[in-house]
Amino acid sequence: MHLSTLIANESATAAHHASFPILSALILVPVLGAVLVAVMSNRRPEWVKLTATLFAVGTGGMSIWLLSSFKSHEAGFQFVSQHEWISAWGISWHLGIDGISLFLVVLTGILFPLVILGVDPHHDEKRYLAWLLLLEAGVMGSFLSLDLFLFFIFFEIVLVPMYFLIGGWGYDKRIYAATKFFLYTMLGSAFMLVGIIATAALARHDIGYFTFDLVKIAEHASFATNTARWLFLSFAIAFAVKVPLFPFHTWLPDAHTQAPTGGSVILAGVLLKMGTYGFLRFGLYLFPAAAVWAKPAFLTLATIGIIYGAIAATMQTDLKRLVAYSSVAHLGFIVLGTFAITSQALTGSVMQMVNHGISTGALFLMVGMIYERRHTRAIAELKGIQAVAPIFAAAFMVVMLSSIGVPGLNGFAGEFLILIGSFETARWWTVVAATGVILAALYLLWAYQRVFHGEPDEANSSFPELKAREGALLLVFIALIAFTGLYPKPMLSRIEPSVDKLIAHVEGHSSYKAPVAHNHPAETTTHEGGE
Amino acid sequence: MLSAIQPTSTWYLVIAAVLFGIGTLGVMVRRNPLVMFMCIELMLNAVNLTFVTLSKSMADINGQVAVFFVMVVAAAEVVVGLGIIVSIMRRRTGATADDLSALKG
Amino acid sequence: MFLAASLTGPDIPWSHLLPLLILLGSTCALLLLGSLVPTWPRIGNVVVTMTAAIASIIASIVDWNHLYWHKGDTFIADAIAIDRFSVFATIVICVAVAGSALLMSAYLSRTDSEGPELYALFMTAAIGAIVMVSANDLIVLFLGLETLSLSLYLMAASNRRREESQEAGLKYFVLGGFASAFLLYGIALVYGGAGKTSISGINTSLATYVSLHNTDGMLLVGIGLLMVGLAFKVSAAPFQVWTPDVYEGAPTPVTAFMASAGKVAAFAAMLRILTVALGSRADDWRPVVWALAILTVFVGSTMAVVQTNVKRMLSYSSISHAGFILVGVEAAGHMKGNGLNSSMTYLAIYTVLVLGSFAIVLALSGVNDSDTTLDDFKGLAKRRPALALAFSVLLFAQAGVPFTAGFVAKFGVIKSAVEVNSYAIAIAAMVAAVIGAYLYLRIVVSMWMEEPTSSDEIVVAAPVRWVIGLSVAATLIIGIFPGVLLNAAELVRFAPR
Amino acid sequence: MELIVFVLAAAMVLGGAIGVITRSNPVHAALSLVLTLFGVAVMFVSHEAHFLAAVQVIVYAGAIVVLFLFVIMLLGVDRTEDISIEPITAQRPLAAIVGLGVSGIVIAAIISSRSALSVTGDGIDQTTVEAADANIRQLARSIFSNNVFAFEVTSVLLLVAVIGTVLMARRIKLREAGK
Amino acid sequence: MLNLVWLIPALPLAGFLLNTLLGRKLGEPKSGILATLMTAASFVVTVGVYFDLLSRTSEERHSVYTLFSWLPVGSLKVDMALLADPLSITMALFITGIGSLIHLYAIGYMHGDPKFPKFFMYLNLFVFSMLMLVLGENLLVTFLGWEGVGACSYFLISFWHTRDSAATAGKKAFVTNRVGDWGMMTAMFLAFSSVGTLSYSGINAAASGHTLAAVTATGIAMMLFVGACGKSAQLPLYLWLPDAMEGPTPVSALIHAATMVTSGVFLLTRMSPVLHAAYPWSGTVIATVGALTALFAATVAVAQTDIKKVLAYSTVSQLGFMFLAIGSGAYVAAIFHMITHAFFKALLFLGSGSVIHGMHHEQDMRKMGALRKMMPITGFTFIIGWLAIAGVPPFAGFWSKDEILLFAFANNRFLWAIGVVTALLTAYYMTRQVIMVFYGEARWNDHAEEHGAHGDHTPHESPWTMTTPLVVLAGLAVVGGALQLPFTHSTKFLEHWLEPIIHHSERDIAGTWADNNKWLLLVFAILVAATGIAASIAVYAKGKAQPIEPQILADGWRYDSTVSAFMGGPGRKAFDGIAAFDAKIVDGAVNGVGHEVRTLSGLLRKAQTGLVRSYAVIIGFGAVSMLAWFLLRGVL
Repeated sequence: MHLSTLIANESATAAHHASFPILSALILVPVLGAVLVAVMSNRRPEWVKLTATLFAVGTGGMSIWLLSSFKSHEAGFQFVSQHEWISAWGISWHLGIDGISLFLVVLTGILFPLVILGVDPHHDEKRYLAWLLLLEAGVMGSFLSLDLFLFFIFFEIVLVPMYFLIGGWGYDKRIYAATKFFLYTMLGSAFMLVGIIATAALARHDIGYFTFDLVKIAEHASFATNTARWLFLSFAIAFAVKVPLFPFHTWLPDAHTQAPTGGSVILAGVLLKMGTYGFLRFGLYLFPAAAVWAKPAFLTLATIGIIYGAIAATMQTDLKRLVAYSSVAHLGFIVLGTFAITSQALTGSVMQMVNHGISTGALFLMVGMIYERRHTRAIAELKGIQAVAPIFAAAFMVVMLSSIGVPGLNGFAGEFLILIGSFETARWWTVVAATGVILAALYLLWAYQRVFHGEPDEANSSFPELKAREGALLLVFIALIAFTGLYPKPMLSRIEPSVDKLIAHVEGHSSYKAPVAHNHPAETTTHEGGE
Repeated sequence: MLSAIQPTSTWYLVIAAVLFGIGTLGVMVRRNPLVMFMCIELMLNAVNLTFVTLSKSMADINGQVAVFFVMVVAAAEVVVGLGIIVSIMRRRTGATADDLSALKG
Repeated sequence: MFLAASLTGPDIPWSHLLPLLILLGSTCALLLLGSLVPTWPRIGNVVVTMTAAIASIIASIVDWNHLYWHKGDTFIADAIAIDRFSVFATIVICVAVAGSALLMSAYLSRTDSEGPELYALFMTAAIGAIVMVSANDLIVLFLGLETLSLSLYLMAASNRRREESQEAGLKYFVLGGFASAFLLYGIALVYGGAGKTSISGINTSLATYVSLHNTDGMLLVGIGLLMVGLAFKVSAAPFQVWTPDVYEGAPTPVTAFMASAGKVAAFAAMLRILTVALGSRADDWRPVVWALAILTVFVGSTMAVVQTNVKRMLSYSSISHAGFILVGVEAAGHMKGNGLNSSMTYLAIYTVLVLGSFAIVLALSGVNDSDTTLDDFKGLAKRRPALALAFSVLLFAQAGVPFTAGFVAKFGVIKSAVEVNSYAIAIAAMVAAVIGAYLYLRIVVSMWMEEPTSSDEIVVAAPVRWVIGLSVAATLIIGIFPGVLLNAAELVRFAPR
Repeated sequence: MELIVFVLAAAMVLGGAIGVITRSNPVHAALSLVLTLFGVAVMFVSHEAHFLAAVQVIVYAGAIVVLFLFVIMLLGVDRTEDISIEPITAQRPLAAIVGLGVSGIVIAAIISSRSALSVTGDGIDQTTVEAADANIRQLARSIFSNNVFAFEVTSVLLLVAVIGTVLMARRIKLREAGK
Repeated sequence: MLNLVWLIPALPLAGFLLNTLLGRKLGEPKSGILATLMTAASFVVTVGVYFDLLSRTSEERHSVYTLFSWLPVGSLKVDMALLADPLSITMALFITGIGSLIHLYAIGYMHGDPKFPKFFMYLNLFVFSMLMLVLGENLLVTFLGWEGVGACSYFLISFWHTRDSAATAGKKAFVTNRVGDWGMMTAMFLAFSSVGTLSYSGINAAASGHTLAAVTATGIAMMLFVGACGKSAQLPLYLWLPDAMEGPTPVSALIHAATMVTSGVFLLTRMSPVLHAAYPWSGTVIATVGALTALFAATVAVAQTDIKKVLAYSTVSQLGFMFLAIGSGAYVAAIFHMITHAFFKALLFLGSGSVIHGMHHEQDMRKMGALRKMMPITGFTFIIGWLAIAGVPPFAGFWSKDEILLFAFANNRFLWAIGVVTALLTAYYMTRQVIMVFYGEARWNDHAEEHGAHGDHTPHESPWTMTTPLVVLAGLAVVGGALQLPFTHSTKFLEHWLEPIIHHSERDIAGTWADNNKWLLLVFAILVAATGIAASIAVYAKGKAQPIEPQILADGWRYDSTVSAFMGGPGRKAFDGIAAFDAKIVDGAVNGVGHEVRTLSGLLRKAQTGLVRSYAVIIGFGAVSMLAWFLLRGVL
């Protein structure tokens, strides 16, 4: 078909075309960095590190520039760039950003340089950095793609660098963990690949030509009810594994625990978000009616995940594993918010993706620091660290409180929005899910008590205090935690328009109606409530 | 009385099928590679018989042409096959097909 | 005399036969030079072979461009069909010849063997393969198949210093002959059912007599026997049993050739027979291909899981790949599908991958061609990082990781399956691919995440390096810009019936 | 008359075949093969495929089987194979099932299509059908005109056989004698 | 002054931040002085705001100061806004006032502690959070403070974190509080989903305007009550409060007696229109829980030997009284009692701290006695506190407790009876404590050798920084009752002051029997208190009867140990079970699949025998199966 002309028309209507292809640069600059780092000589390691840092910081800088020039209160995609790529299959290099993906991109942009600067891999640094940069490109690509095929390949390519990072720089059971991570996630996406193709093939009827373009399909294609459900499920499996949603989560504790610190930070910080982001972008947006249909099931799984993850976390004996399970619980909240489909819940979900990235990322960093110092992650072997390293303990405390969801810190803002939004459409799930906040306090405080409180024994009494570099690194995280917690408005005002547009899209394509503002509350509540 | 019964094409085809079956069986039960190879020849002959029978019943010469080519193939195969067998047997006299099982799993 | 006079032979389209003629001429020339010129240098063998292969590729490309406007036709009294399908396959086969011959030169110089015979066999095998892919007559196809097979039997058994090689040769020969008999019997019965041996003729005949009666039994059992033979050649489960043993035992360059050119020819024959001759019987054979595909992907990937020999692993992986191509074949049975194109794309890409992969195996396998266990690959990243990286790229490509050619291939067949609503088979194939990925990961783990067991220097001969380099480059280029290949494959069509 | 010929030929074919798979001495098996080949030749004759019958006897029985016998003698593998033992578990019953299965299915298919075994092909040239060399002429005409390409391919096939013989017959130095 | 309301929380926050950054540099005592000054300054501002409010008519005593928009998403509009009205300023007054005193006291008490600056950092943060709690314009800002005080309470209870018991107590407090927080969050969700706002004015307007369905109101009220139970240590969530005594004594006084634990009472008062709109049984539930808690804790206090534990249970008991008041619709009485309780309980705690300080960190009352002479100021002020809590007129506690009992009588005589019994017990155990600590024989000499290492073990009076707050609070405990005297309409100052907040929901008992005979009840209450005191004197001073201190009471009816046993036993087993389920079943399934594939691979591998004839059979079988399919297709 006349794909090129169609694209040209579309580009013309898409008014905000950046003259500089910033989104493509966000993907290609790290790739370039990775290649450069890989071919550099190993004789001058500091040059290698410098190069990697420059590329990561450059990418981060671009993402922050993106944030500053992003038009808030605008729901559509911005900075769109679209080029033909594989025309034989109707695939184009179609990138764009909206409020939902903006902060994930920024988070990615920020997190990678921090990891590169803050965490030493101890061996084979050159290779490590190359993989890390490649990983960044993959993650960026996943968040920026507006083409199903493009999204899938970025979604999938991420496995390779992560696999090498876990397998090459991880701990004793790293190969098992890396393999499990790779195969499990790949299995999930196996279904999605079939789903993607089927979506494009079936959408052809409505669109008139074969294309993988997300926006085209979402806006113009209509699937039969049952078809849409199957398609949705095929996508959902991939995302559920990636998130991970109970009961598809067991790759995560292993991967997180065995990954090197930098890997864990990235894994928790941004990789898991590819799943939750996927639910929004490719679940709700592509198959609104099916998503509404599947709502109860996913709400249930999310709720189970919240409680179950927390309980499992409570009983862990390995600090890193505990944090890993806490991720299962936290991501449960995000999925809960996603499937509640209200303005607050969805905004909260998007926000919580970022928040979880920051706070869990910081937790993993600190667990890594503990390991550096003590060469163990076993809770039983740690004791009384607060007595010898109060500043470290204080930093851990702040991050932990954010993770628990204490108001004023970022974790609360997202979690609360999710819950208050979900309550309107998923009342009983929310009530149960909210008990997760009790459990979160339980497992984290218990762990904190065992690790930081008490009289330090001999092994722990020489626990070194935070070094300047580590302190600076954590300060960035804590600043982000505090700022987002106290003043989330700039973030919310950028997220919300896109979320509202998404909800309107869901409403327009399904029987679902989002709750409206309550002018006559008495009528709506007479038959409900009363705990 | 018996002479009143004319063997039809089907009869020949059935004989060919049985011959093919016997050949198949032979490949599976014989251990001497040469004999296994003979059994493959049996199978080829069954095919030849089928071709000729069909050629006759359809009055089509192509069946016979096919048999001609099959015979050439059989000859070439025999040359190659015996070449391989000879080269093996020269090193391991009396080896049966069962003895050649270093590659497995 | 009078016989000759009354004969009016068919026209011979010499230009279309150029690849065949080049290869045949080179074979004869090589044999003559090798036996008659006492000072014939060893390198001359590979030069002649490479020249022939490249010349054939060029001739084919010229032919391709010619066929860009003419959709192709059958020639020599319907004996062969020269169409974009056959030319595409010819090019792939010649690429395989070129690659394998390069590997063979390294292999032979290492094992200190000589003689032009092996190169000649490469070329005769290629002739057989090309005849197979362009055959428009079941008898011609059978002759091509036998030419290819006999060459392969001989090549497999050619390393007479290595017992495994001879065992492989004999196993291949016995089972190959067995399967050929089935195939031939199938031809006979199809001949009985349709009255023809010509592929396009059978198509016409089956379309003309919509015989609701009686010959169906013979025809269908004939199709079944044909498919047994073809399934054997493409190593579809449960006819794959010979593959691991033969691939492991055969000299590595030969394995590479069997896995590439051999597969291309077998699948091309299968595609032509099933879709052209038996297209009207697709309802009968599609379920069988469906079952074969699922069985093959699972058997291939599952059995690879516990292997410890890399060469054997790759042979199991080749079975799994055959399953994937069968997915495309299944889709090709659907009139609207483009399974044909995706299968051919897959074959082309797989040829590239398999040449590169076996080149690396060859590089490491040592003088006696047997150092191919996982242990031998341990710590390769520390010994030869570039080699490890190259192998990783090829392995991940085989696993179907994006931005590699392997992904394009897998995506293509899955796409063609999904487009004809064969969801179950697509999902099964993808799930099997995950199981199969374990195999590649194990090799990657050995290379990158374990310590070397030996510190011997690994010498990679220049030809092997060339093959590896080109194959990795092609893998990545096709993976990132598949457009050229896909556009070409989109044009692949059979001659009009 | 035809019946008698058929029965005799069938007996030869099947008897020979059974001989091939049951005679423990390879020489005997080869001789049984000859019996089968002759039987098939007889059947060719009764189908008026005289040329092929002749080729069958000359090439098959005369050349191929002799080649077999030659190899048997050359390698000295004419010792009897103990057929009473089957080292592989359940091999024979399974083999029997396969053999019977293949035969049975094909026979069933043939019998189910017996009434339609007269699809006319290109036909045999009626003008020469009565001539003594009619069969040979037709065959030749077909081979050298319509099937000329196949005929040429057989030359490659034979070339392969030649190369194979050269390759396999070449003496090699066995460097690692033990292996 | 009203637009300076933001300064009230800002000053302690500034103190917190300054101490965070400079605390170590300032060191002792400067960081403590800084913190104290900040709180005192906040008190001054609060007084200014108070007078500003006082100068307005009662309708205008409502001012919202919006700092910024906090969580604006869709229809949810949550501002970071402060509300200055009589209730919040009342709370702020005694928070900052008592807070300043306790800060001052802590300078003396924490003398010599290596983490002196950190302590004041936490204290300031606490004051800030508490002020946010009471000044919040909407439930969410309150919740910010609510959780903030919880966190600070956690920090401060486990201040001496190298002590395992302190660490455990801190964690317990936080987690138990979180149970309550769950209730409060649910209440917020329900409020938002039914009213569409979280602001107090919006929700209360809906409740008083009858646009809030009774069932929803009940839901909100009950969930708020769950929250209040957690924070205000009511049954069954009181567990953490006795353990919280692990914290330094100023903390116990400030957080676990005067301020934080009363936030539940505050919240319910703040949301009184919703409680009013709820089904009547919800009030009964609250009152019953309150009364039972009061009684329960009082019985436990009778048998405690730890000087602070007695006060802790006493606090639980008094909080129960406040909830009895709330449940009976006596919001003014609840607030009144909250204020007087803040005075005398802070006094008692600080007094006990002074005793502990003087006794070199000895907390067992059995090792005290006759301290009156050694610590005259402490002893004198403690006795005033005792009289106040025991319900002796004209001390503050008498008036407030009597007001509650009055409403209780009007509401539910059975609950009134429980209240009376509790009052009796209160007088009894407090007298017991005073006798054991300040009268009788000096038993601390018996244990001299235990303190030998410390050198001088003679109890001594505390420094002025500690005694000054005692004196001030003692004065307040004496006159505090003046806030609300039942004599005439005009002496009910607090009732008038709080009218704008509670006028809808305060129960009107005018004309009931109780109101008509309130003097009778008053006299009866005096008798009850006297009886309690007399009985205690008879037992502990005169030795006329054996003390009744069954172990079960000392163990708090074994409730805590039962809960712990459950948590440590079946609860932990269940958690372990889920963890094991995850490892064995969920992960086991994943690994199991992997294992099965390997097994299958091994099995299939067996078929790959290497024997060419086996291969032929396999191929043959494949062929037969395929042919069978085609035959069936052809023949059938």
